[in-house]
Amino acid sequence: MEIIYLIFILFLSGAIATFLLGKVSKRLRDIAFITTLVVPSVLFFTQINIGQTVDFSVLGIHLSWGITNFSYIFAYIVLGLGVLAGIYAVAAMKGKENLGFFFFNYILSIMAMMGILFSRDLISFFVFWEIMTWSSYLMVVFTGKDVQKVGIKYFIFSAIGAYAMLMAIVITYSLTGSMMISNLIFAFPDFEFGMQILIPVLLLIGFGVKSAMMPLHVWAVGSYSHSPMAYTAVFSGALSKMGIYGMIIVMAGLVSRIPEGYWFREVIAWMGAITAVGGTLWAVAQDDAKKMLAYSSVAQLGYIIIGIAIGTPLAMLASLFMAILHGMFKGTLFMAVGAIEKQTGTTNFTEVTGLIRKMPFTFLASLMSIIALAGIPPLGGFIGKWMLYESVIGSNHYLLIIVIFFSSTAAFLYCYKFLFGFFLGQEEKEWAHVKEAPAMMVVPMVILAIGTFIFGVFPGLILNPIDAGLQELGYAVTQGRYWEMSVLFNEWGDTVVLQPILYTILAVFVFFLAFVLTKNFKKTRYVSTKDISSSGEIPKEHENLTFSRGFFQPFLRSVEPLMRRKIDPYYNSFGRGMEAIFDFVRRIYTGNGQTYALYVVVFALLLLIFKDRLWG
Amino acid sequence: MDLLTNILGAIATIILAFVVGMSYGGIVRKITARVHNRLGPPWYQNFIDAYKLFGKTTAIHHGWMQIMGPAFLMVSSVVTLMFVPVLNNGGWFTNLNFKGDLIFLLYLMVFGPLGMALGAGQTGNPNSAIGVTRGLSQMVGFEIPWVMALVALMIQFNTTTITGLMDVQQMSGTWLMFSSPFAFIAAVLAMLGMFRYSPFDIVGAPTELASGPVSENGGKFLFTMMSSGSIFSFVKLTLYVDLFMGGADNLIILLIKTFSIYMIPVLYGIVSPRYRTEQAIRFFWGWPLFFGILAILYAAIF
Amino acid sequence: MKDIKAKLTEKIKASFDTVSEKDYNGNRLDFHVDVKIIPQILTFLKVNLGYIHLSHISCVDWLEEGEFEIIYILWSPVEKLKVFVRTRINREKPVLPNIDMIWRQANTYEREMREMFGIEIEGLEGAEEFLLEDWQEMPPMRRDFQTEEYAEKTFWSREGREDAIDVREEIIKRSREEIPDFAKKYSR
Amino acid sequence: MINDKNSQKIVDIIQNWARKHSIWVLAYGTGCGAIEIPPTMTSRYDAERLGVRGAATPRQADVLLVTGYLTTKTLKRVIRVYEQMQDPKFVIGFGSCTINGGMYYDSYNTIKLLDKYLPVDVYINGCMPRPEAVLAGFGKLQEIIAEGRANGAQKYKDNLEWYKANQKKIIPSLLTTDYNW
Repeated sequence: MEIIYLIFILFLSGAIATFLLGKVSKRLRDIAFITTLVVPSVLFFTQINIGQTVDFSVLGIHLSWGITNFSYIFAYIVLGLGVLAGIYAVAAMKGKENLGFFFFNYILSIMAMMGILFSRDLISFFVFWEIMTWSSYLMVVFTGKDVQKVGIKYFIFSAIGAYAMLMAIVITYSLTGSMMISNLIFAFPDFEFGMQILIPVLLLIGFGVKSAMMPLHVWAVGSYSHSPMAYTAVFSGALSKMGIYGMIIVMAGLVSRIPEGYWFREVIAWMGAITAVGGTLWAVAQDDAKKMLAYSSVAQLGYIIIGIAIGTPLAMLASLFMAILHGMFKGTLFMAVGAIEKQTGTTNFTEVTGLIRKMPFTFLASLMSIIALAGIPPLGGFIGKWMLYESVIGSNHYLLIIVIFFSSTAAFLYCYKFLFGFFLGQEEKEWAHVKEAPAMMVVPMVILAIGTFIFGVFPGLILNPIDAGLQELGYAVTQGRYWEMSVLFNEWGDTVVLQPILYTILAVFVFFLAFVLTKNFKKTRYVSTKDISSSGEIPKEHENLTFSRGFFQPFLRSVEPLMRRKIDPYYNSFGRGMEAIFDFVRRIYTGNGQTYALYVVVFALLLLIFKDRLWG
Repeated sequence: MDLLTNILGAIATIILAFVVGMSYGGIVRKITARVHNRLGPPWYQNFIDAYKLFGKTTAIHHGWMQIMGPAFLMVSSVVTLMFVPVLNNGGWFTNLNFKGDLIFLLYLMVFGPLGMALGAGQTGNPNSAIGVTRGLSQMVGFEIPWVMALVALMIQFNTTTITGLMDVQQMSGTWLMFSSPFAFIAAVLAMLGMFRYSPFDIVGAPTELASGPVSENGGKFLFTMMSSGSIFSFVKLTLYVDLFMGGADNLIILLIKTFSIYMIPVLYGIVSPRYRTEQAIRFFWGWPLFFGILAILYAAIF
Repeated sequence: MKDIKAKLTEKIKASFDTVSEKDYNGNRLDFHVDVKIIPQILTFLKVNLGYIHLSHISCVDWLEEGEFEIIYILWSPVEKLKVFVRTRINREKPVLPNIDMIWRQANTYEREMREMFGIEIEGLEGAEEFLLEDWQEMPPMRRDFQTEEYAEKTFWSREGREDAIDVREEIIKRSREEIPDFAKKYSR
Repeated sequence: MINDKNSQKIVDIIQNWARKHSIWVLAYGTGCGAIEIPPTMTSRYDAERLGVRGAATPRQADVLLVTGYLTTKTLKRVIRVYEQMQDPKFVIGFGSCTINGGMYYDSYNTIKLLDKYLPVDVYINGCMPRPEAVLAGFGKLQEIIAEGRANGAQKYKDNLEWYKANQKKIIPSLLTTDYNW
């Protein structure tokens, strides 16, 4: 039997087995869950060869599954994050009800993502896409608390995306007579102009919904913040990258091959830029960590979309690198929020403070992820940002670079807010009992955080497979031109050499600590955060001095004109308008037989009058 | 060059930056005093202060992040210093000049303030956190015209490295402040915020915030912050000189150029009261932004 | 002004019978009332007669008579008239009704009175210390509290000050001048 | 710190010289004396030429300047501020209120002698002392710092129980300190 089938059979049977075992024993269920995630992943990374395909036909339509260099990049995110977040989920969701269903859905969405990566034809792509949408929808409404609106929003947008995609698939089939993605790409330049615009637009609506591109991002914040945090790590880290995966195929495979593609790409790039700025500013304004990270995810996906839209080899490298790193650090951050939620019961910055000494490993993982998110060297996030900036400058997008810079500078604000809100500030008596999260939750976070560090110094480890994937999309070899194992180059040959940076930083750190601190450090001792210079006043136990409300109010007041425009009211008014239209339409059906008879007569008359026009 | 020369050169650079930065700080205090019609402290007052702070005991801390805060700041300023060319021909001060570019430098400069902000946060003093939020907000303000100026230079001369831009000036014999004047104006206006003299000293406003982020730090912590601050101001000044004033051939010229450019924020600051945070942000999104756009248009057209 | 005062007195007397008034020149009028009707008369003045502003609550220690006198000073912005509502309570067991539901700011005065004179206010919120911290002696504003003695006992004087030279006399002695008449009045 | 100048080590001499020329003052403006600080610091008297400079928080300060009378309530805060300062630290008692109670000699809530509660290195007499007197006081402090005689902090450490007993006598609710320097 083909190993590809085996993977999917294992996923499916494992999902069902987990669900059923959940009725019998919790321990067995957990073991089955992790086994189901680990075994296919090991099989995938050891047994699957790139280029190996299986072909079969269903109802006379030729289908094909197989992994390519390009989809292999995304398999790293899906399986790596899937397994780690799965291990985390077992500990994080302990004690919750209906867990068998949760695990079932979890495995199903991992399987669906792998299916999307395996699909070489549009039909199976679409089927897996729908499985992914449905399983993630069930996860969004899993907690069951005030999720109706959120769930409906996600569902409606997914449905719009799915219909758009289905339409594109039908058009493709009618034009090419084949369902293969490669055929579409091959035949695309010969389509007529309208189709050349329509198909990418329809597909981009489908993918843009998943990758939360402005103006299709409306569902993202609610869904990310309402699904269980263990799943949100996958939801934001991996599942949104499926949209990116599709977008890259559309932009690189279709749009870049037509002459009008330039303007198309400009529009997408600016939409990505607006996504980035809006997401960042709204993230700064949030007081809830889940919502903040959700908006931040939207913003980060905006950067990735910009890179894809620009489409130079360096930009593509940047986008794919950022996609992988975003999965890692945003996964870690969502996991950290989940750990804090589990230990304290809330995710609001205004309520939780001073956890650094209670949860040091969570803090460390969050710190590294935040540094990566902010794009500060020597962690991995910097590589992606650097390449993105260089590609944007190199491709002469002068104003775009300012917008990106603005949003990435503003990102420091919410980065600091995240760390300060939870971990720093006054240590409160209310949270004195809080302990570090269980090891099963901490270890995945720390592994991912260390990963961002390693990839920050040796980006070649990721850029190598990305390079292979890009070659498949028709780009030339970029190794040696844009990157080496730990050296980066831009369009003009300017370099950043990463290793000496790391060594210098470490050397100065060590020197500093040895020189300044050890000498007198034995005498230095810890005092509580109540012992601060508050004008001689001694804060009482119940007095919380932490500054956490209205954190960036002056800044938000300054950017208030930018934030005044929100897309939601437009959708709302659109929804109300549709309601009014349907209400009007409903009035036609009066329920009176006489009225219907009148309609028939009127219709017949109209037919008579316009007969000539219609058939003439 | 072998490793030993590199290390010695690096140490020489650090000492130079420390001495110059501290002396400039003292001279600024002197100048401020003279403008106030006072005698003022001697120019070496900052060295005395630093030595005294170093000699003070550091009896308490609020946790390991507070200890790491100054370390982050020191690391950031020293490592940034390594990447900024001090002299045109390099020589002893070459260090890591050719291993990073401007965008890398921009991000490296954030590393220290972020760590410092974390250290300030751990102390639990609300004033520290308020100071940090103000600083971050102001940074978003001045970063826009500053980056616009840099991008204008980059696209005008097709290079993103400092050494590349210095070579351009050497080759043409014209300083970039004359060949791309709008970028220079935008960068100088951004510099007002970068040096945090008044009216942009909203971060450590002593009367409102009790010196803001450093309010819980005394003794060796404060010494570290003070000296890295001095090194950092030297780095920024040298960066401006390298980018816009053709670099420097020897140390004397370096001192003259850096000092003259340093006087812009200082003299502007002495006579100005303090802005509120919104006012500071809006200042940078007014004329500086306009000049930044002009600079980019100038660079794109010519 | 006379008319206003007469009208006011009339109105008050109509509602409360145990009130005696005393007129002063200018815009001031005093009422001596019983402590029991304090909340009623203040409410009446505020709600019905427009004396909406409580300027002050004052307390006087009549040590010799064994009583505290509490004075509520009200002001009407319409009639431009100050009304002093005076009441006397026993000094041994001073109890006063709480009026901070009528004026919120009365709370501050009442807490101060409680601490400084030891007057118990019925149902006053805010049990914690207000102005004094860790006070264990008699309330310090009572007249039988010996301030100087307490200060000598609690706070050290500087050594070498036992002779307690009067500075003025000493200065004059040294400068060999006469004590001026105005200064004699103040010298011990 | 060492009392006798002759027995100072060379390191101590240098450090004391630096301390002498860099006095960061935390002015605890409790009483009327606070108004004398602005003229001392600004252009007329310019204390900055002596290295005197304001410090914003006790953590950074060297000198605690108690400007005027101290009620028992403020004394509690002043003690806390003093204990938050880092060694080496000095106290200047400013105005006659800190010496003998001044015009508040018979008040029920104002201390008379600061030295019983905190180790005062230098007193500045006067009600109010004019800026010249303040400068003279700083000069005296510099002098004794250079000679190594400004050992108030050491005195406080050595006689901690006595000081604490005095403080507790008038402030019973003073938190038992968790400072051990």
